[in-house]
Amino acid sequence: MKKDVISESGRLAMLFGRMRPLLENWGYREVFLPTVERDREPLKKGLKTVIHNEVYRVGADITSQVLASLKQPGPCKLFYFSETLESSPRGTWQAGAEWLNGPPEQSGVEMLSMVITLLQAIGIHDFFIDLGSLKGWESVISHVPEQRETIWHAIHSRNFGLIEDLDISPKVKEQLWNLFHYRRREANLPTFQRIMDCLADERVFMDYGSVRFLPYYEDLVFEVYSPELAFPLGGGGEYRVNGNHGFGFALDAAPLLSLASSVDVSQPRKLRGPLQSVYQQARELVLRGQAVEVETCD
Amino acid sequence: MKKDVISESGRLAMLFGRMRPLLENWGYREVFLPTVERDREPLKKGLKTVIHNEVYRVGADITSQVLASLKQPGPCKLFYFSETLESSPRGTWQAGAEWLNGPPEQSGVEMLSMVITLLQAIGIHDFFIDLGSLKGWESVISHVPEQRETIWHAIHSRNFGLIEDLDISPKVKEQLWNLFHYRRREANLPTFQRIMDCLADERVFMDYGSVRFLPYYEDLVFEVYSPELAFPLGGGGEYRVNGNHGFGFALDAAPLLSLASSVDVSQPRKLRGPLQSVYQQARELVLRGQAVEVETCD
Amino acid sequence: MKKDVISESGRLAMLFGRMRPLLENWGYREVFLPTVERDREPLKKGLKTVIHNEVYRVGADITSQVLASLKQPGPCKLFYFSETLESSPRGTWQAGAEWLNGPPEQSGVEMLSMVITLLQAIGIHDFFIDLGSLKGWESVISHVPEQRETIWHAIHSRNFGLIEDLDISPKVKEQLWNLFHYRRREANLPTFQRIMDCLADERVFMDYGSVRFLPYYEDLVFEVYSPELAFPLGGGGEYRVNGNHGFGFALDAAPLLSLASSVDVSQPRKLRGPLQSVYQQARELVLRGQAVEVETCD
Amino acid sequence: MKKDVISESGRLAMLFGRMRPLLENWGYREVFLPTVERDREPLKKGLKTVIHNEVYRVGADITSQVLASLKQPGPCKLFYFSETLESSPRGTWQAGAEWLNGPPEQSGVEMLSMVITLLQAIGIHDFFIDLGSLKGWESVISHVPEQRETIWHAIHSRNFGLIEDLDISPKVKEQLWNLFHYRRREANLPTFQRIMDCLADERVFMDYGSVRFLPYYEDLVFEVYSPELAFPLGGGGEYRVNGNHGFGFALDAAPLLSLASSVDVSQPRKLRGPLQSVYQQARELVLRGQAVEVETCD
Amino acid sequence: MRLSIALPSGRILQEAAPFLFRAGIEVVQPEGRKLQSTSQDVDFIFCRAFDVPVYVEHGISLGIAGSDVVMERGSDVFIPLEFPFGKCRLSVIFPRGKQVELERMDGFRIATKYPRVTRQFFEARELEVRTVKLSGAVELAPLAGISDAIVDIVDSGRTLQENGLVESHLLMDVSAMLLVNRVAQKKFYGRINELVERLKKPGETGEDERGNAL
Amino acid sequence: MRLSIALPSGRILQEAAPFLFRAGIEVVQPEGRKLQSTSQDVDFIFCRAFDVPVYVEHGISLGIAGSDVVMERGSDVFIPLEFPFGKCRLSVIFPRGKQVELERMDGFRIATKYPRVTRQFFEARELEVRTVKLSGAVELAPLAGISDAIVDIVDSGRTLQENGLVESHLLMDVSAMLLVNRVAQKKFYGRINELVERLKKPGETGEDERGNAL
Amino acid sequence: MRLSIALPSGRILQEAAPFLFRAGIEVVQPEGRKLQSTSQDVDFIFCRAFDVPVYVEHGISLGIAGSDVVMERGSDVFIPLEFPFGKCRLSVIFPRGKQVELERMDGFRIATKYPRVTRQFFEARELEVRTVKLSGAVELAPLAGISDAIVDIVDSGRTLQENGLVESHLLMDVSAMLLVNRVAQKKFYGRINELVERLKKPGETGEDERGNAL
Amino acid sequence: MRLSIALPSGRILQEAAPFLFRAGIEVVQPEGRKLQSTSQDVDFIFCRAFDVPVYVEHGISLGIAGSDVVMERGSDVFIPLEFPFGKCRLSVIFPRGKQVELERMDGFRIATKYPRVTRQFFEARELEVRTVKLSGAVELAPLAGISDAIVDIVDSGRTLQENGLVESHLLMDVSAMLLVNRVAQKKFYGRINELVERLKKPGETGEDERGNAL
Repeated sequence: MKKDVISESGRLAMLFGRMRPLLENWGYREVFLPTVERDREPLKKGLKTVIHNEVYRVGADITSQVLASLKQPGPCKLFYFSETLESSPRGTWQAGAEWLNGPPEQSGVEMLSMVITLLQAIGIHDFFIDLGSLKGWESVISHVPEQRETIWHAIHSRNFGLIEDLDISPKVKEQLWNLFHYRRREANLPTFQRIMDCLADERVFMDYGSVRFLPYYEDLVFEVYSPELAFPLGGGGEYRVNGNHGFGFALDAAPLLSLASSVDVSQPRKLRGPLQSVYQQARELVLRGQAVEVETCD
Repeated sequence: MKKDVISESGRLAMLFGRMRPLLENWGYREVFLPTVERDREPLKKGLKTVIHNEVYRVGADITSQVLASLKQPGPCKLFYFSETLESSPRGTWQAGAEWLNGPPEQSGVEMLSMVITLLQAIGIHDFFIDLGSLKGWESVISHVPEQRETIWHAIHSRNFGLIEDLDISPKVKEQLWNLFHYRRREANLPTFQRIMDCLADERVFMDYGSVRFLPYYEDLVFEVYSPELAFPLGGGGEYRVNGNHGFGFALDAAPLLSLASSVDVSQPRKLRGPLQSVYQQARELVLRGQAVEVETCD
Repeated sequence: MKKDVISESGRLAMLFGRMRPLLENWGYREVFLPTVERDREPLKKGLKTVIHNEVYRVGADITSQVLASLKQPGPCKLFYFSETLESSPRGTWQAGAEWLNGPPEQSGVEMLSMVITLLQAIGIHDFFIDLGSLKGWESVISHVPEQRETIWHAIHSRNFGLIEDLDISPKVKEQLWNLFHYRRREANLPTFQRIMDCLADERVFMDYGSVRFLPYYEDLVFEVYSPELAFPLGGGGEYRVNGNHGFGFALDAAPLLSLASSVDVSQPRKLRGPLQSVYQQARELVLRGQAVEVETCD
Repeated sequence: MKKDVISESGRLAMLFGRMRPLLENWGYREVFLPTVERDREPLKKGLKTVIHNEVYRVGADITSQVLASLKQPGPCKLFYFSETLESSPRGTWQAGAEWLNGPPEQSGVEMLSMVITLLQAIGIHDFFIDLGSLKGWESVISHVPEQRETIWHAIHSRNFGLIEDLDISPKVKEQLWNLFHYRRREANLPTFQRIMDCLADERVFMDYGSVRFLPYYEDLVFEVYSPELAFPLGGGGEYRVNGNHGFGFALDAAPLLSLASSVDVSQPRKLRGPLQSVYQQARELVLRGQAVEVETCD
Repeated sequence: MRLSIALPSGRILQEAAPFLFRAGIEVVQPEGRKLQSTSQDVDFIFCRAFDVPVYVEHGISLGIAGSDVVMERGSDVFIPLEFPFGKCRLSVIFPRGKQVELERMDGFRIATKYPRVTRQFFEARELEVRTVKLSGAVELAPLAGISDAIVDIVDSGRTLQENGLVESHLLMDVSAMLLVNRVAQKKFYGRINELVERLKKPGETGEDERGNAL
Repeated sequence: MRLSIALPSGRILQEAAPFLFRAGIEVVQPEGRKLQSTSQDVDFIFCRAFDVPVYVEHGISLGIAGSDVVMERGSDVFIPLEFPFGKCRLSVIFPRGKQVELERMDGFRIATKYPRVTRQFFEARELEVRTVKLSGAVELAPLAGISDAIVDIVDSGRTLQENGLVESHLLMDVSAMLLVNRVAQKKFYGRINELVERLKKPGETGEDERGNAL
Repeated sequence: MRLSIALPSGRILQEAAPFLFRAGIEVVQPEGRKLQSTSQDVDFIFCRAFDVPVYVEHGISLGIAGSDVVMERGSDVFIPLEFPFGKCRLSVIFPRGKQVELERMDGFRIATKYPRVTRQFFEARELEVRTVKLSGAVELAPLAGISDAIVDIVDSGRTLQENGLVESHLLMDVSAMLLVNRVAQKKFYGRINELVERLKKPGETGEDERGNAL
Repeated sequence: MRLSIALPSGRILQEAAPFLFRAGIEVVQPEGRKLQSTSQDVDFIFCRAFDVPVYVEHGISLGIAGSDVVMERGSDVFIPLEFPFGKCRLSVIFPRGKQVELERMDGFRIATKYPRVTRQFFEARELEVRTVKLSGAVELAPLAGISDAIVDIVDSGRTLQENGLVESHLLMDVSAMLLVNRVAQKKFYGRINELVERLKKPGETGEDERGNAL
């Protein structure tokens, strides 16, 4: 009555197998990053361990790993399937992608297009994407810098009451109020509007409140969710590290698996014959790109 | 002047990307096993770490992980691309496959066929596969059980002199001598001969001396090597654990990369147009299975 | 408002400082065992950690450390003040002693005498010591070996009902009943009686039920407790490992500290004078064994 | 043929047992600091380990532990016997003391007096103590701040040539030359001279070059060595952390053990008699402060 | 799509119901021993106060719970509103005559229903206390001699007085809070925002607005 | 020295009182809102069922609690007696029609008041489940959609039936147990042993023995 | 494909050359300061004795090195043959009059060219020694006072005697060994096996067999 | 107390002897096969260049060794003087035509006698190379195909040229250094300081000062 790691892994393999061709078709290449990395900035998450009296992280957040390893200033498109760990031995499997040093606006359009096509490809249609703008908030908060911490706390808990109690100008309050209650299918920021126009998808909203993220995010952040689940499916955003611009997203495997449609896997060609000869044929077919299933009849 | 983890990872991605379709065509499915596993039998290798005062292994040998997690008695075909760690933070990337509970003889033919087609598919033709038989040795050693340890030490160092010095019957010595010097394109064991017949490949030898392996191996073991490299490319064998029969192999990425031919990657379709419309088109193409590369011309 | 490790440590120092002379007077010498030990039998407890991919224990149970390190077959009397860790970074400070390869009966008398004098020396008089006999139980249980596990479970939870339900002879049940309810100032075993006679202390009881201990214990085990506290003060017993007989005890610092009387520390000699000369004098006095307190008056 | 941890520990116990009364007589009390501490400033050395995904240090440098735990601003005199670890499971046993928030000058006299008396008490007379002054160097270096790093490197390797090559004023060079070659039984700094006067010990030198130490040191640092050994016996110095002044020293057990004279341990009183009665007597004697050795004659 | 609300039994429910009513939500009492009920467009879940944040985090759209419970559970939910009821304090409480200063509490044994909040409070002050987790009647613990102090809710202080206890150090001021599931906030964006606005204006009645999209 | 006894409120207390009475201990109800009472030679502590083992481990001489609670708390106490009352089962429970076999529950979300017992049960079978700790009304969790199954006490099964739930796998049979503090066992050796003996004989009355040292 | 052989300079080469000659391989001395030479079908590499196993592991087909060096380097190579030359011992050596038993060497400082073999030897006996790695002239270390003992090769014992040292405990008997690269063993299967056979028969000359496939 | 000096055999000794002579120390050649000799007030130790720092760290008063060796050994000694001889470079060396830029060397296999310095050099640039530790004749490694590059001493460059190798990246400039044991520096404070001063003035002869306290 042991747990079935193999069949659990099989569901992941099925999911990732359906996502990989799309990611490749978008022009991204898979990365296989080291399991264990010396602890350093900007690594996030991961299970800490000590080797030769130095601290390492096992299964760190992949975006942070990419940033920590990034060397060349040129553009670079990556995707990954990876288990991110965090203090417990059982981690979270994620599928994600990063476009480093692409044109910022195009990066946004492409990344969100990828998320939409990925979800569709695995049979998830009932989802929404909410875009938030860190700079949108900051442009208002910059007028009351001494209240920055309180205001961000209010934003993260969606509690406008905390702002109402602040001793700040009514105009700033009103602006914050407007952002608090801004969730529409159109954006009041030109870049965001252009991105939404390009996507032309009814499921994409501008929602200023969608802004809880990792410290390296810069402006556009987004969250993907389905009305059928209580937890988000994933999210992403743009960031800037050491002068490099980047845009990335990550989707959690667990909610995707619970929503993904089952599919007919393309059938392999069945070969039947004596062991002696049938594998000759199988080898040739496989090299030509044909899936086979061999049955011997000695 | 930092090291380029990303481009290194890219070479791995290229290699694995060329191997994956073949493994899938052979009917195997990718496994994504946990990065961190509670230390237990029969886990091998891996970087040890402690969580909640219990010992875990990071990046254990994949075959041993599969065996440790195996539950169902039914057959199961798996492949993986994985970093195996061993005491240092930098591990060995491997590609491998396992057929659990398949018909033993067919497993041998299929696994070796897979190795041959995999190597060919990545442009490696100048290689050899040497098959060894643990049972072949044991059938002789069983007559002199008290010398088992010495004889195996002699076999592993290929030093027949150690056996010559033993006080055992000349007949046993002669039999061991014959095995020591047995390396041919034909096997003196019916099963092995049938497997070699099925493979019908000039690069496959029967070599009794090819037998240094993990403790769970049962009879057939093999080593893959190229005359161009000083180190083997990989190996495998059949094993039996908790009543389950299995056959697996693993190939090291590093030597494969140094030998693999470079290939033309199939070209993506270039799309050019205003950001607004071009991504619409890209999304549709990608979902239809077409690789795209988008250039905007706003 | 930080926690005061120094003053906490000071209370431990005070306690141990009062215990040390007694332990030395009993002829025992302090041991300073390694903080970190390679994990091996019979080490118990401790915080596990990994160095060079090998498992180590930090702050293992001292008795088990002594047993693991024991080499010479000769007798040896040791005491220690040590922090025993167990899965959490904050451990338990203990004072304990071991007599290895002493005469078994005399060991019992001496160890229990030491416990009694130690407690008295720190001002604890209201305590009890209950002696249990593992062999006493085993001599009965050996008649119903197939029920050993159940019976020991019953003993450890003091639940005779579990035994009543067993299908064993009424005579064995009666004998077990008698042991369950045996707690007196005299022992029904000659060795135990002799030990109690030698101690001649009203606070020592024979109580068969006092028997939950570490796996290496052999016959006599004991528990020390005070009616003023809900938890025992410590305990000990005799053990046999690799042919060596040993007898040890450990007392927990925390309950001792909550019960110990405060004492007048002997006063140092106050020296007052110009810095130039007063330290000359101080050095001489200290070397002669006099405690000093220097005040300068430059 | 196992290693004798017990007898090794016995030599340490003997050494520390001879040092403890002196440290107590000087008015210092023993500290028992936690084996495992959460990693934080200013902890130094120690074996790193991870608990609940947080980094801890096992066996950190004791001075740094005291500083990390220090709370009260009042004065405090501590001593310790402790194993300091550093990346390997086998650490260095040290005896040391700290005077926190004492009068700086008096602290220097007292600490050095303690070192001298400690060494004498264990039979080491052929030793020297060299005092260095960090501020002495800094007062010169402050004129050429841009060369600070090079000059300190020159000081630490005792290589004046590195300074000769610098483009700095001849006067500064001359001053540095003078410090490089200053090693006398008198000091050219009033405080240092007063301390040396108070010690009035031929074995104490002012040597500006004796200055390689931990980062928290402030001015006076010293090194203790014996002409009979190639490595120093220990050292110490004054430091300032979070507004607290401190002065500490640590002596390594290993060189002390190789130099220390053997001593007659005071003899215990031998008691001989029947088990029954002899332990009664032993208990009384031990409580009165008499060391005993019991032999039974039943 | 129907909104769901998790409500605690007890006093908070009594105080919350009129607020919800004025904001257009009429709480329907469940039948018999049931713990669920249903109005035209809302499902009600009646659970323990301590469980409200858990229900909201795992999928119930809204909930009302004290800030003490929200902190103790540490649930990942939005908290758009603090109500003007459910006011009390979470405090360190000693048997009368045994109070000590916070910094001298290192090593103390503290009984509480809030071990997480308690530990965080003391850890932030670099103090290490041992917590004894109880499920209720915490004021009994020091009387029974199993703890040196307790951390518990103080309202009128009458219970403390009856048991010879005194409030000593404040951990946090407590109010009832509105909790919103992270995805529900998006699914029911307009309804929830409107509800929050109405709940903020305690004077108005919500009756005439009942037909709304709320 | 006075014996102290921790008793849970509720049904177990009703069932325990006659047993204690026949064994010579007359439970004295506390006055008003008090949670303590006193007889000639015994102090009574009235606490939550879940807290009884904690009180006994930390110093109350005796206690009566269900074996479910004893297992969940994992307290280090003696348990000399299983009572013939407080009988029920701790089981895995599913919404009707959603039962699956144990070995297929890997990854399931289980709401329970017994997270420790639940985890141990599944870990022993090498299954990994996610537990959602609730403090009460656990049967509500699957109805509200926040868990796949629950682990809870089953007595008559009526609550299950009312909520459309079915008992699926047994974790343990539950009874009321007598708990004894490890040091109290020694301090009150004779009294406690005698009490255990009397409690074992439910038929006899304890009245005529009341004057005893008990 | 050409066979390559790594040969150490010094005595082992002098002793190995005739053996190789009789087995059909004529060692060609390199020109001038070169470290490589070439015969009709074999490439020769002349390197330090300590480096032979490294060369063979990393791709040179064959090599000849002492078993002391093979153990110290721990290289992953086949070792099909022990030669009857290069005989000596690896031993613990003390200054005369300072010998102690092995088990009393815990904590000793030992100078050696073989730190790995030394550590393994003592660790297997649960002894912990400190090794001082030297690159040559190890016998000097105890004379210069920087080590308590040494672990080194002992041949005639003359060097020891000259330096006032005595051999005390044997670590291993040493011989020259034939090393074979793991892949070369397969690439040159017949040639290597034949060579091993010929090398085993020291009496025969290899001249008349030179034309062979060897 | 007698001063002791560790001197390496070979070229450095030839160059060092006149310097020492002018500074008042006449190096006495050892007799026969001995590795020690003695003058009126100095003991000489003749050891391998790589071992000089080890001897000085462990107790020999003084030593002369190249800065390459001092870095590789990482010994804890004073280094009061850099000599004007023993000049050379420690460099990365490639087979001609195979040079690559440093940042593209990640994963390269590098043969060297200096694995520690090599690793530190590449790690400081966040590059990971595999080192193959050889004990000599390192220039052979790339010719024999067992490494991609080497890190070794370059003096005239003649050896490189002869072996078809080219120097590519400098690791460090090398000179002979004077090493002083940390305790000896104190024991022989005056003598060592005076010696250092004299050694710095290469033009003067030390003969007329021989009678000094040096």
